[in-house]
Amino acid sequence: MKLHEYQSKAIFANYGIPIPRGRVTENAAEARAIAEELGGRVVVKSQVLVGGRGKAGGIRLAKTAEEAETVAAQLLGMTIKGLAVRRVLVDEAANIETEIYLGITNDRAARKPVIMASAAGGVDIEEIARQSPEKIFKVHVDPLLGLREYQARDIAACIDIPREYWKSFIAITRGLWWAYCETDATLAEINPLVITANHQLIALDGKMVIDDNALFRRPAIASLRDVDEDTEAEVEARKHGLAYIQLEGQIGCMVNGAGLAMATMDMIKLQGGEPANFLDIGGGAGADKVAAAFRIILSDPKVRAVLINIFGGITRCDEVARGILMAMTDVKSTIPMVVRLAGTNAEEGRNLLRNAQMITAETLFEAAQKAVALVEGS
Amino acid sequence: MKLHEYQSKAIFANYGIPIPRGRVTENAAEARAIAEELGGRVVVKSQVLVGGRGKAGGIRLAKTAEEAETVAAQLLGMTIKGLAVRRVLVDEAANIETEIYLGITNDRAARKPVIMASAAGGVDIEEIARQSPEKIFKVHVDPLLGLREYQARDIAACIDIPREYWKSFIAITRGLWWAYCETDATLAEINPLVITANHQLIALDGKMVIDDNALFRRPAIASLRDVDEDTEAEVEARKHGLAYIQLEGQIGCMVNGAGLAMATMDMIKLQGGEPANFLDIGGGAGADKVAAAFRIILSDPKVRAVLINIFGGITRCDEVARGILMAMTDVKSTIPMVVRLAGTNAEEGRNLLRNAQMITAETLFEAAQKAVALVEGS
Amino acid sequence: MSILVNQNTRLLVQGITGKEGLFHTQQMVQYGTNVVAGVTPGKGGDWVLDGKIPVFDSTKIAVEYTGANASVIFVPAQYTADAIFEAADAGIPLIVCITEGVPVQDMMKVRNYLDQKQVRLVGPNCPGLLTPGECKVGIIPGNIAIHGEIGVVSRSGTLTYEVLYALREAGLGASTCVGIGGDPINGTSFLDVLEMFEDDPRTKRVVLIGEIGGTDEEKAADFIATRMTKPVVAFIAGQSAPPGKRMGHAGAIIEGGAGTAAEKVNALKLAGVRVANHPEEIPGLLHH
Amino acid sequence: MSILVNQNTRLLVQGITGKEGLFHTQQMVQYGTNVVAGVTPGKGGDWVLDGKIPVFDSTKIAVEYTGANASVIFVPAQYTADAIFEAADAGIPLIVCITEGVPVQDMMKVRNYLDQKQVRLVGPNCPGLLTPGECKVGIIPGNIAIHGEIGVVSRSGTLTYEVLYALREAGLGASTCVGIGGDPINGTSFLDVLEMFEDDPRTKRVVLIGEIGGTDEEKAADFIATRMTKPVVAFIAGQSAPPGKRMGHAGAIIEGGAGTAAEKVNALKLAGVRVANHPEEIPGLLHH
Repeated sequence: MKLHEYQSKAIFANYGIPIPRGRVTENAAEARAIAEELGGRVVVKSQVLVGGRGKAGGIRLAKTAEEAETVAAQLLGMTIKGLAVRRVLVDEAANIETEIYLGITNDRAARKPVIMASAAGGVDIEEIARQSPEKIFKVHVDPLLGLREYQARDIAACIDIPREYWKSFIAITRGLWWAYCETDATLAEINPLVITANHQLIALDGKMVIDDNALFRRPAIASLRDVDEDTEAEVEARKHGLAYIQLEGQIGCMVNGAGLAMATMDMIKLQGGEPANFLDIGGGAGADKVAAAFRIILSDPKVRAVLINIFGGITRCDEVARGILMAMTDVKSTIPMVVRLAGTNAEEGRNLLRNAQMITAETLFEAAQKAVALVEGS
Repeated sequence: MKLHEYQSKAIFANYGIPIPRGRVTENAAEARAIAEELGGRVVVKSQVLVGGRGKAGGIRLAKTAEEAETVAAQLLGMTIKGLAVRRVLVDEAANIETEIYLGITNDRAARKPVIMASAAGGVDIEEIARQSPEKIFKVHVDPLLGLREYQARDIAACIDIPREYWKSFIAITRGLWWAYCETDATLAEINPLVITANHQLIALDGKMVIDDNALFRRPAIASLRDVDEDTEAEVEARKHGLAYIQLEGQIGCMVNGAGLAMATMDMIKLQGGEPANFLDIGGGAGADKVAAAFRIILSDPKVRAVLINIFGGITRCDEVARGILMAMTDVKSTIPMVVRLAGTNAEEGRNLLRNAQMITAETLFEAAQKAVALVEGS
Repeated sequence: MSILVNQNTRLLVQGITGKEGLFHTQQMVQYGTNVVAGVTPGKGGDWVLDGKIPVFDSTKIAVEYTGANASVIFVPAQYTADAIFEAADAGIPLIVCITEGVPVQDMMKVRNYLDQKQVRLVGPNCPGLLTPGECKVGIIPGNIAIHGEIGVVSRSGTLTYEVLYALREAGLGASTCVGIGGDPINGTSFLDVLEMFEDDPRTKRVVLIGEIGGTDEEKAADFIATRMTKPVVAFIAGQSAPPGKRMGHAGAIIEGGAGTAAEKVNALKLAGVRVANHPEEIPGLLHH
Repeated sequence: MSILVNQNTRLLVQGITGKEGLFHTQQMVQYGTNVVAGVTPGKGGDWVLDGKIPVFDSTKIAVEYTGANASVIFVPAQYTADAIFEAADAGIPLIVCITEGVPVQDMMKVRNYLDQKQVRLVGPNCPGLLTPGECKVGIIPGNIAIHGEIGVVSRSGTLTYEVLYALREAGLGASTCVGIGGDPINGTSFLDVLEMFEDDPRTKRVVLIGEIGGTDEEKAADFIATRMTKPVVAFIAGQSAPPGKRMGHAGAIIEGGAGTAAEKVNALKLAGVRVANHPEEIPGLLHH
């Protein structure tokens, strides 16, 4: 789960990391009020869960409160990479001397958290990572020991932070580490961490991504989810614990297991079709969950055929069949369906579906072929 | 540093461990007031830093508030194993069904904390440890991982705590673990942890010992030190970072290093003398510290000779000599002294002491011999 | 011969009294797996499956009483890390974790702890192990695979069944099938399993089923190119996945341009691996 | 030959700019130890001892630049655990920690971490190592020992000097002297050092200096009885210590009746060790 800049920075502040004074708002008039409160120049920043806001014109400087209102009004009418700007953050402007990058993420190959830092922070950090990887200092943290004081110091020394800033840089690094640990983040990033003209270190921009699997134990973080950014179908899917991603094609897919779901989509493409979605009902789904999945797929108006591919393991095919039947009495749909059941309780499942109007298939190849034919024939 | 029962239990309570209602006091009238507040039967418990209070008559039941006052007055006049009772804890009395032992300490051989528990808690736990060690369940905790939930559960299962108490027992075990970690304890012990007639788990008595080396980072714990329990000389020694223990003999010792100090005492005994104290000035002691050590030794009226044995390593003999001279101008003492300096800057030290009235020795054997002779001759 | 599990496996089921745990214990017992004990804290002393399998409160005690030498974990995700620590501390040398949704920071702690011990963890978020005709540990439907000479290793769950089923339809059997799971931090990698298959006399050929994300397939390709003598056929799922979209498995994120299906297919082909266009093509490539 | 340190030792001093660190660096350099670098965070770029030894901010960088293969730690107790982690993570195979007063919970973490690594820690709260005529790492006064054939191992600091001095007075030299330190949790035990002495061709006889508390001497006695071929002479300090009184070293607590001087002396005597009544008796027992 991605957090907005203003949410990430609020978390940082809880861990003692200095952030600019400022506040988030959904309307331009309040943006003016915030700017007046702050006094002086402000930065008005669109809050959308997508990178490259600055380059897309989503971050603007305002010299006066009036200008802040004007700029905020413009931004609140914008769409950035398909996402409508619903909120802006109004922050006091900083006089930047140096831009530092500081981030923590999980290194799956090393199986440890890794802290990355660079004196060349700012918007081009990914470019620097590609072209001059030596400018990025990396240190792995032992997950059992946690961040050691010396490691934070080593980062300061290795990216040549002036000595007078070490103490405060080390405190910020520790703060970021604890923020990462105590929110179950998969990414906690300050970019840029700036040294200002009046010799302060401030986290000017921040980004956090939280491990969805850990939200159960982070209720305060889970409540930060911005459902405005999701489609209705995505919200519905999450409510039922389904992994659902809407795509551009016409063949709706309901599969158990991410790997099999991807292989099913691959097969549809191989046969000349286009999948309408990725949908993984997960392991051990019951009838309710299957029914919800079914409704979500059919809520996409592009869908002209549905391919259900279930290979029972922890999921039982009879449960899936019951879910389909439950949903069919609910959603009276004329969309044709191809069903393929195999594995645990497959026969029971097939028996249950015997009287429903469905096309069945023995293999995945055959199922995809039939689904593609349905779309082409319709 | 040992903590009193009332201090230990206050810490336990901070970690969610249930303790009896009650309060500590230094006077009998207040004991009565506390008993009135609590209502019903109370237990009046002397607070002295020594084991076996109960068997020494230092813990008494009182049925009424009047009785509480009487009993408190008696206890506050008592001396237990040489320690005057200055405070009593007045706790509500519990109806005990079962007594459990639960303790955490450092296992130096395993190099890990060890949690010990037994269903046979109470005053005879040490006897049980000797005679029926199988009745004590032990589990080591990985210091990098910390206590795992399953370990607390295993303890509950292995000492046959009835299932309905598991949840609360596990919470108490975790609380005790965190109390141990966050106070840098070397011992955190609940004995007995009782199951009461009304189905509560309560820590009836508690004991904590804190790692002296960690007090620098535990200021709140360090402030709990009960200086009333120490002699003036011990308080003075601690203030100067000296390890000092007063003993029964006549030869005061000032040595650098605990091992050498013990060997020096052993040598005095071997020569037929008795050491008046153990005193380790530690590594790298400066003149001030040495002077303080000197004053402390001479404050013991039993001392009839002083043996100074310094083998310079991190401690420099010239510094030690300067300290002795400093103290001698300060404390005009007629007690004879034998000095033996060797190692780092020994010659400079000897040169500094040349004009002082002191007996010198080449070897430890010789030094001890001369000191014993001084006592015997005096 | 086979790898990891066989008829000498004495299996413990952690979370045996839960719905999934009980159902799959039954399936495993029916398959012939020697399930010697179960653990559910608070239910010690109970028996399941008509009194055939004892339930203990503690894994340590269960191991002491039954001599279990492998464990399979069905406990909910929030308790999974603790269950793995418990099994490892009880001295169980093989732990198979079926549970999905384990927090990644938990798994980093688990993995770094296990690296100090002589313990093999398979999973989490995996279907488990199947040595057809001998032993099933986990949730792979037993009837879809027959005994044979092909080693199967997969990051996916149900996609593995698909492949085993296709193999059986083609008359091909498996020596052992290992589901390593799709999580970013797991216990056993492709590389680990390929080494075992290379050393296993029964295994003659190997099927590897990968997916987008991470670099495990690339490391496997490296091993195949330099040290593997047995032929390998592979399939990589996610060729149609749009870059940057998350496909359910945390591992299935395309990380900074690396880990795409095309790159993995390329690395495997360079290592001499036949790569199938879809799972049902695999048997044909093995016969080839 | 010798153990642990010799003329090939390239020493790093952590905490080199502190009062004790600087003084003893000077002493070590004068003795002939090859001190290649120092570390004091915030002082990187400085030089000490008339510009002879560079100071770095980071141990890792110091090792990269100077190829240090051993480290000695003089930093204050509150920073000591971090300094040991830093040295271990920088890949230094031998860490000698002089600092006393390190919290015991810190040391438990350190020791459990180091057990996973190929790192030898000597100390903390120890005087360090001396291979006379070759290399001094720590604070043992160099002039009190001469080159010879006797391996010396001790839990004590200054008592060790006493013994080395007594040996020298008797014309006896040391192969290597190892101060393992008196703390309850430390890096190297008597047993570890006895094994090294047993394998070291230069060492012909061994002196062991123990004290009350713990069971390290008992374990040493066990090794001596069963596997040691070289003669051992021992002294145990604390015979006059009143039971239950704490004698400064955390280790010097008599734990539940175990760890008394009498028990240790007894165990050593049963293992065939000659036990001295006082330190100055040791040379005579060696000559015997």
